[in-house]
Amino acid sequence: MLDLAALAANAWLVPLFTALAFVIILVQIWTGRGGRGSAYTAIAGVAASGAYSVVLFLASLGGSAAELSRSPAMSRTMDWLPLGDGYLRFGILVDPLGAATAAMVGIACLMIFIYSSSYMGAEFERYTDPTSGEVDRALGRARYARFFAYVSLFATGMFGFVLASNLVQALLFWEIMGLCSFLLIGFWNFKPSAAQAAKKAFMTTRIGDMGLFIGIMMLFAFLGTTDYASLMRPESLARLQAIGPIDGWLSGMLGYEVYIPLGGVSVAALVALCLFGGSIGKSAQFPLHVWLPDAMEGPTPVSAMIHAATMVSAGVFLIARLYPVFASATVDHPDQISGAMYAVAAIGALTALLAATIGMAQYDIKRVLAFSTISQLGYMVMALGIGAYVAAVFHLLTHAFFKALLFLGSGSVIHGVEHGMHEGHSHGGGQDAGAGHHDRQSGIPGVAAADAHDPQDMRNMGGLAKRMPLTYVTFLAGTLALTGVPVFSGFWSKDEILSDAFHKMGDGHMIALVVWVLGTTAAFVTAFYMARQVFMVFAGPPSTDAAAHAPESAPAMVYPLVVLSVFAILLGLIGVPAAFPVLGPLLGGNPFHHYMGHLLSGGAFETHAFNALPALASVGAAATGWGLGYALYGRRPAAARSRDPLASVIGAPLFRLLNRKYYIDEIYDATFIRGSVAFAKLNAWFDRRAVDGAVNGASWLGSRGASVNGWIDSRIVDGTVTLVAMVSSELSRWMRWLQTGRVQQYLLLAFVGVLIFLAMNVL
Amino acid sequence: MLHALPLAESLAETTTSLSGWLTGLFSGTAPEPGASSSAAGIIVASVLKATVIVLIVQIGMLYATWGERKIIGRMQDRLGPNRVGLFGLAQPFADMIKMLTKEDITPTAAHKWVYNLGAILVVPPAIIGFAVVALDRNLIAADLSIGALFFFAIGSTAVMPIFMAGWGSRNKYALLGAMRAVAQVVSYEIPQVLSIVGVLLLAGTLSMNGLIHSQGPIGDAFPGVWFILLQPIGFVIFLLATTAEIERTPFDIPEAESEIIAGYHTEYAGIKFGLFYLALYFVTISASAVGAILFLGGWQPPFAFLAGIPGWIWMTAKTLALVFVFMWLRGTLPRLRVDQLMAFAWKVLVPISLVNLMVTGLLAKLVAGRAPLMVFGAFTVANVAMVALLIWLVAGWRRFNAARQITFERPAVQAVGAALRRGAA
Amino acid sequence: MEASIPLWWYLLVAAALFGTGLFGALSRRNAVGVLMGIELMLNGANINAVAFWRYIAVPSGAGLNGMDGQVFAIMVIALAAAEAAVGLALIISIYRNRQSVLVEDFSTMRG
Amino acid sequence: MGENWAFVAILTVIALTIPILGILAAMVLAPKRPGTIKNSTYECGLETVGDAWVQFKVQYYLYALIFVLFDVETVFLYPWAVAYQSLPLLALFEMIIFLLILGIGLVYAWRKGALEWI
Amino acid sequence: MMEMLAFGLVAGVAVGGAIGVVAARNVFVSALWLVLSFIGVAGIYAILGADFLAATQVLIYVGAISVLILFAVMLTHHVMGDERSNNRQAFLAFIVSSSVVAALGVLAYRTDWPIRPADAGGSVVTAMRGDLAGSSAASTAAQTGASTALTSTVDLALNQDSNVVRLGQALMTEHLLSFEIISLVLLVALIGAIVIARD
Repeated sequence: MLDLAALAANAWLVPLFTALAFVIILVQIWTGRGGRGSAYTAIAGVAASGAYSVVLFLASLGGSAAELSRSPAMSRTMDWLPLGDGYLRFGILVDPLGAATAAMVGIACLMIFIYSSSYMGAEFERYTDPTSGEVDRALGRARYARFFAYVSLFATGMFGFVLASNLVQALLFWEIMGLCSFLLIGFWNFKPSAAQAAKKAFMTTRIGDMGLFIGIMMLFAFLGTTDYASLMRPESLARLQAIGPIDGWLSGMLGYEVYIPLGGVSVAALVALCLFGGSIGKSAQFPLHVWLPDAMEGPTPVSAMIHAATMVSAGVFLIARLYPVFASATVDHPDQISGAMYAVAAIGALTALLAATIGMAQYDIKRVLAFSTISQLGYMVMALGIGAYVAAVFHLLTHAFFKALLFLGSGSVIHGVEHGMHEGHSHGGGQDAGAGHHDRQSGIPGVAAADAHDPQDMRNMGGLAKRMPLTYVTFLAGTLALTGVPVFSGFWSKDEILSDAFHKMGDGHMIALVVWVLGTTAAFVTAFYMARQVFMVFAGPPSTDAAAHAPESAPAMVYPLVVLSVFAILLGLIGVPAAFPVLGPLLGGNPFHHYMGHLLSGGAFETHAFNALPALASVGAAATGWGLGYALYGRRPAAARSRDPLASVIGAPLFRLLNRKYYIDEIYDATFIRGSVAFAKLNAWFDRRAVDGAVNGASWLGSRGASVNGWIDSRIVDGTVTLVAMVSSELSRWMRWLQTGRVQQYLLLAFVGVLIFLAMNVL
Repeated sequence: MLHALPLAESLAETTTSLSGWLTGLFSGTAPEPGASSSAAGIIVASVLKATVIVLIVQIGMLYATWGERKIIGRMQDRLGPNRVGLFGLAQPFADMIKMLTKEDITPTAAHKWVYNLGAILVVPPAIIGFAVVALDRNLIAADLSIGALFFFAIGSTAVMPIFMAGWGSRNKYALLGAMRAVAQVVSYEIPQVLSIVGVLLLAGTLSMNGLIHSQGPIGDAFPGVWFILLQPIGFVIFLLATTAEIERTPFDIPEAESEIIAGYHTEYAGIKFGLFYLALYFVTISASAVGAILFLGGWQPPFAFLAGIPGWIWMTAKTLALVFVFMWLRGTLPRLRVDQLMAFAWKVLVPISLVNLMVTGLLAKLVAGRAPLMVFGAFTVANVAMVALLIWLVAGWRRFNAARQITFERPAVQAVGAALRRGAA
Repeated sequence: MEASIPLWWYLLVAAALFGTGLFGALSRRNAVGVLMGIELMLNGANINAVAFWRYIAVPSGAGLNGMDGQVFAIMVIALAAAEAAVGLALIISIYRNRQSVLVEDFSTMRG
Repeated sequence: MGENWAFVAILTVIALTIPILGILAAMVLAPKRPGTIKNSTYECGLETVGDAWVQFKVQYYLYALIFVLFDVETVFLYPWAVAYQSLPLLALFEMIIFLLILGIGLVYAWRKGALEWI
Repeated sequence: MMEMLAFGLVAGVAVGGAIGVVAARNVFVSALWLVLSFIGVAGIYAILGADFLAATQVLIYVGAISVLILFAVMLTHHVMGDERSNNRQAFLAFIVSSSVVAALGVLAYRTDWPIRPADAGGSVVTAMRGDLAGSSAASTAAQTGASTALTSTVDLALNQDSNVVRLGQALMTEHLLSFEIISLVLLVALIGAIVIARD
C-alpha cells in the first residue's frame, strides 16, 4: 500500500507544483513566449498536484483512516514567524477532511484548466492593435498566459488553504485566493462592469475576512496558539470554554481595558461567530452574497472553478475544519446545538431559500447558476449549523463537481451561442443587422430587456439540445444531480442533510425544524429554476438565429464535461446511508461516513436509523419542481412568449422583486455606500474648517513670538558679548606684563610657586 | 749620572735612621680597628707626619734639580754644576738663596689677588699628592681607600693656578701661554687616567697598599706580578702623559723659551717664579713615585728571595729610576709642535689606551685566579699582538701620507717631477 | 669621633648652598654667573642625596647594596658637567652673535 | 679612615703655608725698588698693545669641553675597574658599549676637526 | 667632637664660597670662589664617608668644570666695564631664595628622617664598616660572592673597606640602564656643544 506517512510528510509539494507553474508562466510572459505553452504548463502543474492529492486521498482511505483522523500526519513544520516566546509554524496538516477536499480540488481544477485552455482561445483574436487596426496577437498571447498564471496561483492558494496546518497560514492562502478571484473576475478589465464586479467582490469578501482575522487574533490572544492540532485538543477547547462570558470589559488586550458592548456573549461563541463572518464573506452567505452574481463577469471557467467548486466552498471548509470550536460553544454535550451553531444554521437556511427564490427570476444563464451556488452553500452551512457535519462535507464535495459541470456546460452553451451570432452575421450578411435586430422586451416593467447581442441571456437561446447534444446531456446530468433526483450524487448528499435535520427535529431542536422546512422548500424551488433553465436553453425551437447556428463546442471543452458528469453521477454512491434499503449494504455501509466521521472529537459518531420520510419529501419536492418547470417552460417555445410565464403565475411585482434580487444591492448602495460617501464629505469639511483654522492661528502666534525674540536678542545677547570681549582684553593686557621673555623672571616666579608649596608644608 | 745614583743611595741611608723613628710615629697612626686615639693626638701626629713629608720632599726636590742639571750636562757632554760645594752638591741651596733674594716684581696692571694667589696655589696640589705615596708596608701618610683616584684628582686641580697666573698677570702672552698650558695639561690627563684603569682593573682596588700587595711576590694577591709586565703599553702611555702633565720636554710648550717668552709665568719673578719651578719638581717626584707604585710594584722586591731588603729601599730606588727617565727624556728628545702635541694626545694615546683597556678587561676575565706565570704569559702574548698591530697601523698611515704628500705640490713642480722620472726610467 | 652629626645639619648646609645658588641664578646679569648659580644648586642637591644615602635606612632588599644615593650623586655630577658644557657653548655662540652676555639681552627668541 | 682625611686636611694647610712663608721670606730678603718700567707688563720689550684679555679662538674651549666629558667618562671607569673581578663577564660588554658610545663622540670630534689645533 | 669641628670648617668653606660666587663683582673672581665652594662640598662628602664621591667632586668640578667656566668667561669677556653684576630683581630674588632656604631648613629639622639604626654611635667610619660587613654579607648573596671573598683575602692591614667596589657593583647591575643612558647623554652633549660652539 502507499506509505501514508511519507506521502503526508511531503504533502507540501502539492501547493508547490502549481506555484512552480505560476512562476514558469510568469517567466514565459516576461520572455514573450506566452500562448499555448503557458496553458500546458498550468495544466501540467495542476495535474501534478492533483495526482499527488488524489494518491494521498486514496492512501488515507486505507485502514489507517481511523488513526489518521485522530493524529493527523503533521508533516514537517517550519519556523516561519518569530512570535515572542515561540515561532508561528508553517506546515501541512493531512486529515480526512483535508485529503478529500484536496483530491476534489485537484480533479475539478484539472478539468477546468483543460476546458479553459480551449475556451480562452478566443483571447488571441480579441485584442486589436489600436494603431495598426489588425489583431494584436502578441497581446492576445500575453493575456492568455496571464489568465493561466492567475489560475495556477489560485490553485496554489486553494491547495495551500486546504492543507494548511495553521490558521494564520490558512489566512495567507485565503488571501491569495481572494486576490486571484479579484484578478480573474476583472480579467477583462477593459469592460467597466468586470472591473466594477472585481472591486465589489474583493470589498465584500474583505469585510468577511475582517471577521475571520479578528476571530483568529482572539483565538491566539486567549489560547496562545493558532495551530489546528493544538486548537482541536480537548483541553484548549475547555480552556476556551472556561473563559466564560465577557462582562463587557475585556482586559489583557495590550494591558488596558477594552469595553466590548457584547455583554453576555461567551467568548467561545464570539470567536466562532467572528470566524463564521469570514466564511459568510467568502462563501457568499446572506448578508455578503451580493458579489457572487456580479462575479459572473469573469470568464466562465473562472466562475466554474472559483465561484462554484473551490473558493466559495473554502468558507464552508473553514467552518468544517474549526467545527469543534463551533461545537464546543455548547457547554455540555457536543450533541447539543450551541448558540453559535444556531446562528450558522439560521443564516444558512435563510440564504438557501433566498438565493433559490432569486434564481427563479433570472434570465442570465450564469446568474441563475450563481444563485443556485449560493443556495447550495446555504445548504452546507445550514447542515453544519445543526451538526450534520458529515452530510455537509459530503454535499460540499458532490456540489463542487456538478456545479462545476453546470458552469462549464453553460460556458460551452455561451461559446456556442457566440459562434452562432458570428455566423449569423457572416452568413446572413446584414440580414438582421438593422431591422431584424430587436430586443425582446421582457414584458415586465423594471425587468431588463433581453439584449440581442448578449450570448448569456437565456431568452436568446432555445432548442440547443439538438445543436449541442453532448453539452445538453452533460448539462442535464448536472441538473439532475443538483436537483436531488435519486441515484444522482446531489440526492444523496442533500437528502443526507435533510434527513439529519429531520432527525435533529426529532430530538426537539426547534432550529432543526426550521432548517428542514426551508431546506425542503428550497429543494423544490431549486428543482423549478433548474428545470426552467434547461427548458429555456435546450428545449423547444431556437428563439434566435444565433441559437439556431450554435455549433457543438470543441472536444477539449466537451471531454471535461463528460468526466465531470461521471463524477456528478457516481460520487453520491460512496455516501449512501448504511440503512438505505437496497443500496446501503451493497455499497459497504456508507464508507464516506466512516472515513469522515472519526474527525469529530467525540469519535463515536453514532449513525441514526434510516427514516424514509425526509427522503420521500425531498424526492417529492424535486418532482413537483420539475413538473411545474415543464408546465411553464417545457411546452411552448420561449421565443414566442412575450412575458415570462412565471411572472404570470406569481404576478409581475413579485417577479420583478425576485428579478431585482430583492433590491438588496440597491439597499446596500443606499445605506453603506452613500453613507460612507457622506461621512467622507463631512470629514473633508471638518478638516478644512478646524485644522486649517488651527494652523493659521499657530502661524499668527509664531510671528508675534518672533518679534519678541528679536527684541530680547538685540538687548541682552549683544550686551553680554561686548562684556566678554572687554573682560578678555583687560585680562590679556594684565598678562602681557608677565610675558617679558626674561628667563630669570620666569625662574623667579617658578620658585615663588615652590615657596608657596613649601610654606604650605612647613606651616 | 752614575755617581748620582749612589748619592741618592746615601741620601736614602740618612733617611733610614729617620725612618726608624718615623715608622714608630707612623705605625702609631696605623688605623687598627677600634683604636680611637684622642682627637688632639691625631692632629699632632698628622702635623708631625706632614712636616716630615714636606722636608723630605723639599730636600728631594733640591737634589733633583741638581741631579737633573748634572745628568743633562753629562748627556750633552758637559760637566754640569761642580763649582759650588763638593761635585756642585751645594748648587741647589745656592739657587734657593738666589730665588729668595731676587726682587719680586709685580706688574701694576696685574690683578693683584689673582696674580699672587696663582703663584701660591701652585704648590699645595703638588705636595698633597705625596699623602698617598706608600714608602713601605705600613709607611704611608694617608692610606686612603681611593689612593690612586685621590692622586689624580689633586693632579687635576693643578690646572687652576696656571689659569690664575696667566690671567692675573694681565699679559697677552702670559694668558696665551696659560691657555696653551691648560689645553695641554687637560688633554694629557685623559690618557694618563685611562692608562692606569687597566692596572686598577687587575688589582681590584684603588688604595695604594692594595695595589702594591697585588703586584709583588709578598702576599698571595691575584696577579702577583709587577703590572709593568702585564701592562707595558699602559706604562708607556702613563709615562708620556705624565711628562706632558709636568710640562717637561718634549711636551714643554707652555714655557717654551723660544716661543712665548716664559709662558704663563712671564710676569713672575723671584720667589713666585721659584714656587712654580718648585711645584714642577714636586709633581715630577710624586708622579714617578705613583708610577713606581702602580707599575713597578712599590716596595715589592722583584723576586721573593730579595724580600730581605726593606721595602722602602725598593720604593726609593724605583722612584729615582723614573725620575732619571724623565730627565733622560728631557735631555734627548726635541720639543713637539703644538698641534702635533695635541693631536698625539687625542688621536693616538686615547684610542690606544681604550683598546688596551678593553683587551685587559677581556684577559682579566680569562685568567682570573690563575698562577702569576700563566697570567704573565697570557698578557705578554696580548701585548705583543697589540704592539704589532700598532706598528702595522702606523706604517700603513705613513705610506698613505707619503702617497698623499706628492699631490700637494703645485702642478708646475709635479710636471718637472714627472719629466725627471721619465728621464730616469 | 663620638657624637655623630645629625642629618639635618647636612640638609641645612645643602639648603644654604641651594639658596645662594638660586639667588645667584636669579640675580646675576652675566649668563655665566647664572650658570655658576645653577652649578651651586646642583651641588646642594647632591649633598642632600649623599646625606640621605649615608643616613636613611635602606629598605631591605630594595637596592642591591643600598648605593642608590651615591649613584644618584654621580649621575648628577655627570649631568652637571654635560649641562655646563652645553650651556657654556650656547653662551659662547650667543656672545658671538650678540656681542653681549647679559641675560637681559636674550629676551627675544628671534634674530 | 677619618684620620687619613684629617691628615690630608692638615697636609693641605701646611702645603699652603710653605709658599706663603716663601713669599714672606722673599718680601723680607728681596730688595724692593719698584720702577714704572720695571712694573710694566713685559712684552718682549715692546709697548703693550690693546687689552690683555683679548678675544681667543673657540679652539681652547673645545679642548676643555671634550676634556670635561671624557673626564666624566673616566670617573665612571674607576668603580667599574675596581668592581670588575666581582662582576660577571657581562660587565665587560656593558663597559665596551659605554666606551663605544663615547668613542663615537671622539670620532665625531676628530672628523669635525674639533681636535685640530688651529 | 673633632668630627663636628671638621664638618663646621668644611661647611663654612662651602657656604662661604657660594656667598663669594654671588657677591663677587667680577665674573672671573666669582668663578674662583665657585672652585673654593666645590672644594668645600668635596670636604662634606669626605666627612659623610663617600670618599669616591669626594675624589670625583674634586676631579670633575674643580678639575674640569671650573676650567670650562673660566674658559667661557675668558671667551665671552667684553670690555672691563662691568658696572652692575646684579639685575633689578636682585632684592626680590634675595627674599625668595632666603625664604626657600628657611623653609627647607625648617622642613629638614622638623621631619623625623628614618635614620639608619646601624648608625647608633661611633664614627662614621665604624658605622660604615659595620654596615658594610653586615649588609654586604646579607644582601650581596650570590651575585657578589666573589667580592666578599675579595675583601676577606686582603689582610686587614689594608684599608679595604672602600665602598667604591659596592658602587661599581651597583652601577653595573642595578643601575645599569642609567649607566648606559648617561653615556648617551654625554655623547649628545659632546656633539651638541661642538656643533654650537664651532663657529
